[in-house]
Amino acid sequence: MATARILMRSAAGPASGEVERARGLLERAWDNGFVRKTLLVVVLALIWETYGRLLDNPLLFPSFTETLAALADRVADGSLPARAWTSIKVLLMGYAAGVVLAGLLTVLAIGTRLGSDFLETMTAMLSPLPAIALLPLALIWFGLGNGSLVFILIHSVLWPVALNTHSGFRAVSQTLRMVGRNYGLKGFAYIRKILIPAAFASILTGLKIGWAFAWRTLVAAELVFGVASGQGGLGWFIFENRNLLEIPAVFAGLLTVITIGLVVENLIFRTIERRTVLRWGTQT
Amino acid sequence: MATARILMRSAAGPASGEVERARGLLERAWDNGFVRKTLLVVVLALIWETYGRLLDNPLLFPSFTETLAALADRVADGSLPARAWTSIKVLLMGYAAGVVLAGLLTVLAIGTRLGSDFLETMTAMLSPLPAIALLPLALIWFGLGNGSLVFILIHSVLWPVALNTHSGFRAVSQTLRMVGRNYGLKGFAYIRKILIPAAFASILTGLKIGWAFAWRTLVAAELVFGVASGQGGLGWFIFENRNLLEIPAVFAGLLTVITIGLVVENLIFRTIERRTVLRWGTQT
Amino acid sequence: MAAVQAFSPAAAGEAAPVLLDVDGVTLRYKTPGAVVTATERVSFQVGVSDRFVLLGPSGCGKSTLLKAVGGYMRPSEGRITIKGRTVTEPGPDRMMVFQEFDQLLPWKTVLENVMFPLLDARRLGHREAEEKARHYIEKVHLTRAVDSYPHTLSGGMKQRVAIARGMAMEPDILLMDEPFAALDALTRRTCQDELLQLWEETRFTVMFVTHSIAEAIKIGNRILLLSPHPGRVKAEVEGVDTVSPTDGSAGRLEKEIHDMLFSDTGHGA
Amino acid sequence: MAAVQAFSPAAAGEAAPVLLDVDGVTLRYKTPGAVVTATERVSFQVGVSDRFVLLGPSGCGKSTLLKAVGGYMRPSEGRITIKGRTVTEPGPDRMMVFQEFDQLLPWKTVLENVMFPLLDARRLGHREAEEKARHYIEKVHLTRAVDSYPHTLSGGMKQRVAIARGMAMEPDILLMDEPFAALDALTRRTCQDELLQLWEETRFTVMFVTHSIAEAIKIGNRILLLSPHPGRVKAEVEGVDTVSPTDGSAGRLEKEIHDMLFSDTGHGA
Amino acid sequence: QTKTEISLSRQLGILYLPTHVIEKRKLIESEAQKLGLSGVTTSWVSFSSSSAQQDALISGNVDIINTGTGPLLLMWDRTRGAVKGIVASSAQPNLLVSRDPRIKTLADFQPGDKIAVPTVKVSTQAILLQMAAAKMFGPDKWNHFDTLTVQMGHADALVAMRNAGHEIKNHFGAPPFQHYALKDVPGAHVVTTSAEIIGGPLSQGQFFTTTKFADANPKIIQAVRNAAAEAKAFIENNPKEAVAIYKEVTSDKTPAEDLLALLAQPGMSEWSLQPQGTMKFAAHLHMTGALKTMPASWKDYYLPVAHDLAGN
Ligand SMILES: Nc1ncnc2c1ncn2[C@@H]1O[C@H](COP(=O)(O)OP(=O)(O)OP(=O)(O)O)[C@@H](O)[C@H]1O
Ligand SMILES: Nc1ncnc2c1ncn2[C@@H]1O[C@H](COP(=O)(O)OP(=O)(O)OP(=O)(O)O)[C@@H](O)[C@H]1O
Ligand SMILES: [Mg+2]
Ligand SMILES: [Mg+2]
Repeated sequence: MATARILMRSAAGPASGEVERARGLLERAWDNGFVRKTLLVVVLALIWETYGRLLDNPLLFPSFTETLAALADRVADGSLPARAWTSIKVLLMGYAAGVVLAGLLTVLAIGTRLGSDFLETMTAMLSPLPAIALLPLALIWFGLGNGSLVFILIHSVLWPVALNTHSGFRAVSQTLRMVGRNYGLKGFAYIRKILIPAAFASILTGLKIGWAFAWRTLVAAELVFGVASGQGGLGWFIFENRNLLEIPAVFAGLLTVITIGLVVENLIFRTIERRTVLRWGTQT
Repeated sequence: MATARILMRSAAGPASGEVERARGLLERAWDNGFVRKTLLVVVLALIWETYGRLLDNPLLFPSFTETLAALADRVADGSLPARAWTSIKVLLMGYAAGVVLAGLLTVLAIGTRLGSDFLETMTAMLSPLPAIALLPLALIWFGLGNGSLVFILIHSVLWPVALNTHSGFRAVSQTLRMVGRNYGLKGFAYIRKILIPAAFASILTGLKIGWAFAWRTLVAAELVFGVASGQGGLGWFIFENRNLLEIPAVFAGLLTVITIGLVVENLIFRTIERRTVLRWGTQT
Repeated sequence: MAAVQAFSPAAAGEAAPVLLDVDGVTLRYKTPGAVVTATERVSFQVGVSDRFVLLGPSGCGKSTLLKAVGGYMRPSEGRITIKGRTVTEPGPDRMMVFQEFDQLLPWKTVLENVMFPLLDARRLGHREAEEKARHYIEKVHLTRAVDSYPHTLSGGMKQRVAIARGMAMEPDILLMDEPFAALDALTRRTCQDELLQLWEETRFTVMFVTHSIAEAIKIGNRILLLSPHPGRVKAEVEGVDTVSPTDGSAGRLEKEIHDMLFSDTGHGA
Repeated sequence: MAAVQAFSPAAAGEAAPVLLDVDGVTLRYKTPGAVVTATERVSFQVGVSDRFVLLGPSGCGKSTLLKAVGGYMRPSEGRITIKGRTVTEPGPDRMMVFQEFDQLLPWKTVLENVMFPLLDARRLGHREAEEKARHYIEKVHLTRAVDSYPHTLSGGMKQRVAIARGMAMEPDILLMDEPFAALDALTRRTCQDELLQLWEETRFTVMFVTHSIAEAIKIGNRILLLSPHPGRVKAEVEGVDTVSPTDGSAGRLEKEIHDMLFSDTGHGA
Repeated sequence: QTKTEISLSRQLGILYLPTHVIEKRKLIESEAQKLGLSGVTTSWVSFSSSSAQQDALISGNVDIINTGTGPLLLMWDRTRGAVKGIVASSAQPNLLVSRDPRIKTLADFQPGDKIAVPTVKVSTQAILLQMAAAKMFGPDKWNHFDTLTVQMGHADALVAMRNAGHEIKNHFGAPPFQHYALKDVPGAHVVTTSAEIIGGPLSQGQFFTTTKFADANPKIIQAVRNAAAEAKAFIENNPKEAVAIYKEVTSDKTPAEDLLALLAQPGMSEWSLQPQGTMKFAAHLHMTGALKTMPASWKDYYLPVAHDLAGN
């Protein structure tokens, strides 16, 4: 064979429809993230119940059913929803303010070298300070009441969100930066249209951490800080019941926090994730 | 001109040495991050001093110099260093344990779908819970003493580190993953040799946040929790002095936390950053 | 046959009015370890409506030069001016098609990627922008992928989106860094033709980096040959548009340039 | 002149023992919106020591096919077997040179990048690995950048590191996805020659994606032509290594393939 | 099983002076020795709040805790009698101090006035206010003052009192903070006291433990009672040394003479062993529903070891 030969291939027949392997109902249900997670939660609840019963010390650690009963009680008399709502209102205020401030600080940090030094130094200095350390200042500046709570919430949301956002911005690829500046984008427009979407996965992580820590702080702050007047929020609910040794009610309060956490994660953060980073392929 | 012409260019003369623009000492000092940050810290201290003096209420908010004096006092009598050391020991234990656990959870989450569900669900559920909620469990499991403190520290380190690590892993580019698997890397080797370095910027952010929150939690926990025996750590120091109305000493304790934060950020985290992500160009 | 001449500044003067003047430009990268000189004392001028091609070995500093013209880097020596004004920052008057595959915004579909600078930098209305975007997307044969996100495209498809984006902007100066390198022969030819046709229509100025001598001759009217690392100007080819692929003059020029490059011993190693 | 024949399975039988068997393979991507079929019922066989070239328009599924052979994707239809065993996962026996520029590990220098798989997958000693790595880095003319981190390299330099890494592994099968696309004519020729020389020495099997017909003829002994999206096998060229660039037979084959591709009307739009 | 290593909780403060004396002078150890139980050791764990002490007791991490009447009653109630008091150790008064010239008596409080208490609704001070309200406005108005209360730690509240501009002008505190406020806040005066509301002293610190521990360690319980008695005697006879012990344990820098002067204030040397005012407290808590069972007598929630005392 001394010459090259071109062998034509007749086109294959029309492709058949995709050969979906037959899969059982169970297997398909298992593929559904929601089903898997629900199962997981059920298993955790079972473990709680079992452990609670074995321990048999309802003053320390009530079983899941005792907690549920207390929860039903407090939901029925309206106290728990009202408390939760009070907390959520303050929480949202503090969270929003913290996120906005984090945004401002990061914008500053991205824009100027001094801003970046400032963010890094402030984060390193302030973020290890416990909320209680800020109490005297909060009291001077905002007096008793929601103002101070919001201030303390900001303290716990600001730093993780700012750190994650800043680190995300710094990890945006050189090429994307150049593309953005090629379009003549500068300052805030550049950040909004290039850096934020490009660093979105990182920002989202920051928002999740900020959210969690806002809850922690709120519950703890209401405890140290109490309530100015009125009825107080979930943290107060937990604290009050703790002091009254109504431990199942304490756990009902905690269960409320857990439930809200699950709902927010799965309804809000998951949805955002699905519509952004997962769709864009910037996260798998 | 109907034809193309090739015009030879004689090579340019040897390049002169780089024309370094003459720059003032000040300007060069300003270029040094350390100088800038030191200046920043000095300015912040000045603001503190001024505000403290204007406020003129050392019981609420002592000035910087008053705080320094108290600090010098407590350092001289050895109490503050001893307290700080007690805290740092517990902190490091809790931090290390939290980071290791976060690593394990993330490894699980990367390896299997159920692990990933587990991590997400657990994070969403547990991370908003305040440390105080875990107190009863900590007491049952670990009793009074450092065991419980470590447990609570783990709770505040684990979730942010795991979230950031997981999100960092998920953002590793498809190509790098394929390269890693091409080398036959699997399981832990794959994570260690590919995912961890590729997601290092994100992991580092998680470690920073975890560090900060470990401090916060430690101080707050010692406060709620008390001390088993011996003298307690920085948190107890702060609480004790607060009750004794030794406010400058309280601030000296806080200043210690701030200083440790600055040192860790600038000596440890910065150095790691300089040797890794900055050198690799994965962060700017 | 192309005439090989010694360079004389007068000979360059016959071109169109000077738009871009690169004068004795040295470009350096500072890395933690060392300073890398990418190009050394490079000088050339690009006239209005020139199709100026940079040709040179890998790593000789072509992309770096393009980035400097784009305004992303400051020369450590020399000056870059456009219409007499020193280049200080990037801008949409100099649309850039980068060499990298990750130059598309991952959070925008193909259509949105092409539309984005039209809306944002050229301030077109939404309908007009979409029309224009679809037009150029069709030109690079990506109509079927118009609503896909970049991560679902093949390498060549990504580059075609970037080409469409650059062309749709119809900028004064188009800076293209090996835009067709990832394309197969056929697609490449279509894209080359589209580029030339667009040039016929709007007579923009284009600076074009390529590795293919044939492509340089097809696209350019002037070619700058760079020496290996660090890049210096080795020769300049003028009147490239006077050669024709049909009478063999293009082939001869290609061979000449080829020989010139290949005879060189100083390959950047 | 190449003979155009109707395909008959018997004609393929004369090649070396079959190493890789791709049998009726359909590859699909599932995206949230839709299912994209990249290749449809593609069949071919690669023999031991074949230099098998995939040629086809942008977006026709060449990279996807390579990834499937590499073990990164499961076919939705058909089967891929190597030495009779179905491909289920990636492994260092099939070293891959990807099309993307970001395939180097950013946290390793050029030398470390080339050494890493030698140490890790081939389990060489440190000295031996370093020696081998330096050898291949020299072959792709990157000695001066041996201690640089990838982000300080030009596009072409990055690809050359990946090529050196692939070649240094001296694998049974080398899968190369447009490895030379970002290289200038001269560097490209050097790299092609190095690849062929390595093949002479170790007779590994190589699957090679390229856009250049000339390169396909230079590198391959067999060429598979794919039709536009979704990719199907259009033709197969055998005995490519029998043509020679000096007697003009290579040029004729190139023109034939060229005409065949360009005559096609179904360009993937 | 009998234990020889006993762990006890302590809170730091002048209220808990007997515990500090017992700790430093190793009174439990010596009293146990006298009862024929040798080798007893004690370890003292610091807590910042009573709820942490409760958790520690329930989880078995400490054997005996020392804190207020409210927690004792609640623990007794919730555990259905599995936690009981041993003896009381202090019953010093709580003073409601105001620096608002308008406020002379409880009746002068208007909506908008703020009273700082350590914990809203559940602290001794908050409950005292409830008891006062029930007396003044009728049993169903017991929570009349609740809306005025503001939660602040003693130290923070004192700082607020000292700040002329602060919105907190009233503090229902505890020793020594209330005495500091009276001493150096201009215009500070007493509005009411726990003694006034209860009609006598109210036990502040009392030892309590689980009945399980008590049953297993009767001698220890007896030793605790004896130690408390001895501590009372020691403080009364050697106030200077007691104060020195206090300063050592708490590292309080207040001059010793000031502390002695503080102890000389009315009601401040009330270290009796018998529970005082606890039944009134219990009755109130039962009325508000916090206590589910009303004890028939204080002896219900005190161990037999204290039953010979004249408690109420
Ligand atoms: N970010 C950087 N930091 C340091 N050095 C760099 C950087 N980018 C490029 N270089 C160096 O500058 C030189 C020129 O790079 P450049 O990208 O301009 O080459 P090029 O001519 O475009 O090559 P190619 O054809 O391979 O793309 C190279 O030697 C490279 O190592
Ligand atoms: N991750 C992905 N998700 C969905 N679709 C994809 C993905 N990657 C590739 N595709 C689609 O599969 C088809 C084939 O892609 P592939 O990368 O194999 O093309 P190619 O032949 O390598 O093209 P090129 O020469 O441009 O690199 C394309 O139509 C592309 O849109
Ligand atoms: Mg380049
Ligand atoms: Mg491809």
